[in-house]
Amino acid sequence: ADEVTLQLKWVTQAQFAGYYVAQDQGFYEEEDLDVTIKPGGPDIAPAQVIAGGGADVVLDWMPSALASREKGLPLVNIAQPFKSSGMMLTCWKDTGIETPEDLKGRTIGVWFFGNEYPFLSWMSKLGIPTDGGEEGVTVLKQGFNVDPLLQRQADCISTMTYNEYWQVIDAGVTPEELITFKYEDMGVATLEDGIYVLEENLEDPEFVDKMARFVRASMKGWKWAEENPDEAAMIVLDNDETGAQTETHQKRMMGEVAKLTAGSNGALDPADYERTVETLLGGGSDPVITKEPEGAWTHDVTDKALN
Amino acid sequence: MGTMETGMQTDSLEAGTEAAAASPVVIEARKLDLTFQTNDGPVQALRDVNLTINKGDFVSFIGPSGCGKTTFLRVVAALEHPTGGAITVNGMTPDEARRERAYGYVFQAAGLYPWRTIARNIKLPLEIMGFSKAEQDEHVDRVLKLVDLEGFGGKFPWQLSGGMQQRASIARALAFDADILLMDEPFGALDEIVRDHLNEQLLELWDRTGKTIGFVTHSIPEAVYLSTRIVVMSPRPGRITDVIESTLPRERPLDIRDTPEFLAIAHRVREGLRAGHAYDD
Amino acid sequence: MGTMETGMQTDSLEAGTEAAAASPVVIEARKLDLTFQTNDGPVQALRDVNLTINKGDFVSFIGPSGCGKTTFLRVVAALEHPTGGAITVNGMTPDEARRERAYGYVFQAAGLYPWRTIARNIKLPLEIMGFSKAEQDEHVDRVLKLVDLEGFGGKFPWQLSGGMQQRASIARALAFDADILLMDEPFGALDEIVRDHLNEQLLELWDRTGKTIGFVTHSIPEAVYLSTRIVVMSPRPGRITDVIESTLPRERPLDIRDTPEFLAIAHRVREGLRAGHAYDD
Amino acid sequence: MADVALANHARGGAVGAGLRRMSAALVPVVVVVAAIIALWYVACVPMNIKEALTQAERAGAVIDPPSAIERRDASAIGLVFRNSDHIGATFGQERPRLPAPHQVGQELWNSTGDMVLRGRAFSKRSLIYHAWVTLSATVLGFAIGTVAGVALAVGIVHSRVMNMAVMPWAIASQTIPILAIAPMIIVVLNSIGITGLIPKALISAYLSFFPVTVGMVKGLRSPDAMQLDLLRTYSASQSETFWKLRLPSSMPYFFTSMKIGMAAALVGAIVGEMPTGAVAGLGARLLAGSYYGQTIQIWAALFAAAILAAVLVGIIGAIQGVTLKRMGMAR
Amino acid sequence: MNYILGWSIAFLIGASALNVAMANGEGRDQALTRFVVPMLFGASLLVLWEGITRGLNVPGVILPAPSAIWETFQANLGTLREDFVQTFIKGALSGYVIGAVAAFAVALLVDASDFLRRGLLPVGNFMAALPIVGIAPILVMWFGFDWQSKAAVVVVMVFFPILVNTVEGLRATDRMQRDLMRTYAASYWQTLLKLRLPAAMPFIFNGLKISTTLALIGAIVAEFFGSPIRGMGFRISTEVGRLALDMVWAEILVAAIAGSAFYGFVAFVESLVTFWHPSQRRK
Ligand SMILES: Nc1ncnc2c1ncn2[C@@H]1O[C@H](COP(=O)(O)OP(=O)(O)OP(=O)(O)O)[C@@H](O)[C@H]1O
Ligand SMILES: Nc1ncnc2c1ncn2[C@@H]1O[C@H](COP(=O)(O)OP(=O)(O)OP(=O)(O)O)[C@@H](O)[C@H]1O
Ligand SMILES: Cc1ncc(C[n+]2csc(CCO)c2C)c(N)n1
Ligand SMILES: [Mg+2]
Ligand SMILES: [Mg+2]
Repeated sequence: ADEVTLQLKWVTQAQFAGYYVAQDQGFYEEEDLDVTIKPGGPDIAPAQVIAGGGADVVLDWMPSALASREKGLPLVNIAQPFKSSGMMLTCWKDTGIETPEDLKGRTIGVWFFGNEYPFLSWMSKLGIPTDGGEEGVTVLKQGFNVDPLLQRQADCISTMTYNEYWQVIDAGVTPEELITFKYEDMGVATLEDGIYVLEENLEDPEFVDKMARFVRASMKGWKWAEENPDEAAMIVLDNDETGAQTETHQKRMMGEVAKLTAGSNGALDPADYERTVETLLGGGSDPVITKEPEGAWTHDVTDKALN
Repeated sequence: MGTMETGMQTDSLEAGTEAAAASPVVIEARKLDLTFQTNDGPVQALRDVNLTINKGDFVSFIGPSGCGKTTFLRVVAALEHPTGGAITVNGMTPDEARRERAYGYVFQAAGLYPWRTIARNIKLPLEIMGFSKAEQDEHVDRVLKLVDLEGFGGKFPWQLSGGMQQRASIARALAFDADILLMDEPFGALDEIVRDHLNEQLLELWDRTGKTIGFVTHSIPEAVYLSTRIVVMSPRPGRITDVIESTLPRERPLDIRDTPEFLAIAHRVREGLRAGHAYDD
Repeated sequence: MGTMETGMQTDSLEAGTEAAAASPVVIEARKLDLTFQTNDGPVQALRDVNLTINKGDFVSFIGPSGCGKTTFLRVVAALEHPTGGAITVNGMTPDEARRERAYGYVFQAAGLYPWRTIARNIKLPLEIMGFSKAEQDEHVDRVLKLVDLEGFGGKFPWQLSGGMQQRASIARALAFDADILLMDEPFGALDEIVRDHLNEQLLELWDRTGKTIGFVTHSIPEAVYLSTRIVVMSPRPGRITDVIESTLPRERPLDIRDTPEFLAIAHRVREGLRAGHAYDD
Repeated sequence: MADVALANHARGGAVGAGLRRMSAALVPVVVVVAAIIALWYVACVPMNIKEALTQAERAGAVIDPPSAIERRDASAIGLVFRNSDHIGATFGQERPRLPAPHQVGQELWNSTGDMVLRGRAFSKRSLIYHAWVTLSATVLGFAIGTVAGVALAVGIVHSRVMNMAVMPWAIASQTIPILAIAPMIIVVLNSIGITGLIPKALISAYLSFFPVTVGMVKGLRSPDAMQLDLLRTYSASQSETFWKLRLPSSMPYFFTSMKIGMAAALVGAIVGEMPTGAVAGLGARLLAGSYYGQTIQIWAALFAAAILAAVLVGIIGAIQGVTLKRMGMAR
Repeated sequence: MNYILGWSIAFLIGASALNVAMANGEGRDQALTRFVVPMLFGASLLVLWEGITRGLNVPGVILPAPSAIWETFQANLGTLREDFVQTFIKGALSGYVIGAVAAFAVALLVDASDFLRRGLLPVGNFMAALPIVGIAPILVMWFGFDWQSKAAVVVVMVFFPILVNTVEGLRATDRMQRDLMRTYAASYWQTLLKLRLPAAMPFIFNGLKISTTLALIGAIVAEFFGSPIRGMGFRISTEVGRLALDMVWAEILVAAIAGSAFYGFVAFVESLVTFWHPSQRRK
């Protein structure tokens, strides 16, 4: 069997159900693949891992993948299982925030580590400076959890529809107390959780073939997970080494993730790509990427895999 | 042997008391006992110690290691509290006398504080006792001269030889006018010549000031040379086995040590010492 | 004064050399100089030292602190290298003699290794010199008996009194048969009685084995009691000011110390010492 | 007569002495721990009051002041006094700012003792399993760090160049925030094919070598001039000097620095676990707890780590006791 | 073999040989030698690093070359200064001072009561074993995102080393020194000021020196768990995510310089205050 090492972007959770399912259900095996799934973590940069040879293929968000590309690490998107973005801003309603304009003068928790680009682009589009003051927003580097919101250290924090939002709810907060701004709705959605490889490897037909099989099996996993969300969540749970995840949370997450993967057959929609690039290029004074990337994606693999 | 010793002790003691009945009693110990509790059982450091020291006496304590010489001096200075018997210093308890600042204590090692210059080391007791700045300087000058250390006040202890350090520590004990000087092997670490020199100076000082001095030493000639009375002690339990009155005149040139009288006393001390010495070590 | 000293030195030295011309020369120092470079300038620890020591001599070195006694012993043992002059030991350089393992050195403090039992401390030189296990045990038994420490081989140093430790350290120096025994104030830390006892034993050992002994001490009686020759030294720069031949018989009971002959020698040593003693320290 | 009484007293003392010494050591610790726990409970009230009030408000209670926004800027102590009937709720929250001692104790028990009783000591939810994972990296890293530290110390003591050139950089190396670059180290090591336990162990080795080096340099230099001279009079070689003098006399320093090194190795292992993908181990557990805001779980993992450190240091202490005693250096 | 790498190895060997010669040569005790030898060693390590990254074409996103790091350092002085102020001056220094003062006060308290000492020290040792990485998220939750929480982490980190060393130092006087004070009937405060504090200084400085590196590391790591958008820890973690490894190493360079300078400063003050201690006297 061909060996493939996959580096995830975050800890083991239903966000990555498709891959665990493919593993568990033997879809990889069917494709004659021996896949190793490496969980990520708060300080794991998948791009760095693949550059260091620690993985053959990584999951990453497109903004940070494109930024890496500009830094001289030629990552190429070969498939895009996540059709829509799950990122949003969650705020306390009682602070009086109703529209994005009300964010002025507020304190907002943002994920950094390459995940800050969509937020910065959004703010720049709104014309709100991010260096504090009455007219701007005070940005905090949000940690790993939703405490800043619960402790009211921030008025808004970044959340994913499938994860942190529900942690807020689990902490006893009612949805009525909150107001959310989904990046999809704000028109600044960027592509998340794509499958990336190093450009040079794509010159090798064998590698492309291997990736085709990988993407095919992974997508099969995703579709299986969408249809059997509860079983998929349990599979994820079985693979969680930390023992910290809970069943309810993972099942709910699987349900939410399924909504994001729903529209994708695995092939990147060039329109989504264009929109992402446009958002990022509009990043104001300190844009994520300075010029239109070239060769940042390919259909070679998905064409092979899906036809 | 035990009974003989006891007899001797009592005799000499009474003799001592009577002989010097003229000058007032400064230190009076009666049936002093001191037992240390250690983890391998109690150690009797002092047992049934009776001793009277009069004003102006120069009393040496001699005896093998562990016989309680240091302990006795420490009891006098209220650094240790007896477990039995009674002791008075100037008619008070040692603790009261300590609070009256009746003692100058010279320890076996110089024990100067390395972060203070010699002058500031000597000032230390003066600062604590609340002397004025001017007084402090005056006292320091006086005692530095006394111990031949003029010009070294600004040096740090480690910049001085062992002998100079020892002299500085004596100066420190002399800086405030304590009536009673307690010296625990002050010259132990010095070579014979320096020692002789300091012995001479100490005698002179004693003669001049009329202080009462308690002096611990391991050297028989030193004890004989300096003292008006020599207390011989013996260990396990620590007790007094002999008290020898010196018949030497108050005026003592160094070569008095070659006189038959001196040698006779030294011989008696050596005998007393040997009797109390156990060869089990 | 300076010239007088120098004259004295040369005289006595030559006398010494001639007197013992019969036995072979063991240590021969000629115009020995040793200067230490320190951060406040050079220190002349030895200057123009001439000395001949014959086989079987018991030579004591006496003198005030810092006069170079230790330094001289260390030069003999090749622990220090002279900056001028020449020294031979058994006709070789000290370094060669060291490699031949010609010395037993006893330091001022016992210096036993605390992690080794007494027996294993004594074995230390034997291990290094490659004696067989059986030989080691035999030697240890022999020297333990020699210093009266039978049955203490299994104890650790700190389980022994100071005097016993000192004896163990002497045993260690005796364990391999070095011709030359160098002892640097070996009894400095002991009380007079224990010291007397060890002095007696050392004399006996020397008498029995005919070793050559270099011995540093601060005590005049000790030097006189033990030695066939007494070297008086003086500091700044460190030099020999007097070499005194002992007229005492080889057989010396302890009370020889009260004889006029003994006192006469002691007096001469004291005078020599005093002459060389500078009161500026 | 008096002697008999004294002897009896002494014997009675010997029996009682052991007990007395033990209780003398224990009583102050117990009192201090009790005081800390009491303070801890008291601190829980102001720390957790805001959340307690928010929850009570959601449940329909009337709170003073009524809105969370106003309470955000109010002083916690003031809130406690104004809403004293809600104090009880500060000791039983699910995500407290400061969990009460019994909550931490409960969690510790649930994830250790209780797991053992149910035969799942090595399940993923058991702290014993995570402690075990951390332990293996710690011990390996500690071993590497100790060997490297001792080797470096031997080099420094025996070579002037090493002493001059390496020592300043050894100090500087500790000012690099290794914790901050741990993730990069793991990636770099990955890229040259080193994965699994080793990267974690290397990070803990990096933290533990320094105290060992410093301690051992001190220890190997602790023989005084006389002890060294003694061997010179025997014409002992450098290696004989090392084995017979320097090494034995460095033992007390060796153990002391190993204790510090062990504690550092544990921190290193935990740090190394956080970015390795948070798979398993106390570090992963801390992170997971932090990620899901499970404060009680964090505290339990923290205490588990401290207990693990105490046990490891205790083991070294025990070995030290036995070794030094056999070497005759313990008194 | 690759010639760039070859040259750098040759440089390392040459420099080492020169070092050996200097360290064993005539002027081995001169201040200049003491300075040049470690510098040369450090420089040869840098050259080797440069040689490896260039010679083996190590990607900059894995390990940038020292020359690249230096360029980035110079180009971003403004950012680096801002981060330095945030993390070192505000976080580390203030935490260090608060922690030291608190530890010192508690040490006096503990020292005054034997009971407290025997009770608090074992507990203190246990607490000192808590890995700060675990405490950091809690303290960020308690003290907010700005430098206060970083200072709090630093306080926790430096507290125990200083406490333990100070308590030990206050007990470091020998019996004779204390008895001397008793013969003068000196009061507690007189004894403390004139004897025990001076005698404790070498120990206290030991604790203070250990704590310098701990303080900086603590402040940096705490920023990983939440921070405003400046600070050395923030920059390191953010720039890793952006693969700007040269910037990461520039921050590490700042940390190493600041840490060494901090250590050096405390060591210098120590040499002034404890000039009398044998370990300081030899030089
Ligand atoms: N603090 C103490 N605790 C327990 N035992 C003690 C203490 N101080 C002294 N001793 C014991 O009391 C006895 C007498 O000791 P002391 O120091 O008075 O002897 P010394 O005559 O001064 O001896 P040396 O000549 O060696 O100084 C010894 O056996 C000693 O071990
Ligand atoms: N390693 C050294 N470096 C510098 N100076 C030294 C050294 N060793 C000894 N000295 C100096 O050399 C002189 C002679 O010292 P030495 O130790 O030989 O004296 P000593 O006669 O043995 O004195 P003591 O009776 O105090 O032992 C002294 O002034 C001493 O300070
Ligand atoms: C420190 C840190 N914070 C946020 C992210 C962003 N992120 C990537 S995947 C994912 C899913 C969470 O449910 C999130 C939040 C990160 N990578 N590292
Ligand atoms: Mg004594
Ligand atoms: Mg000497």
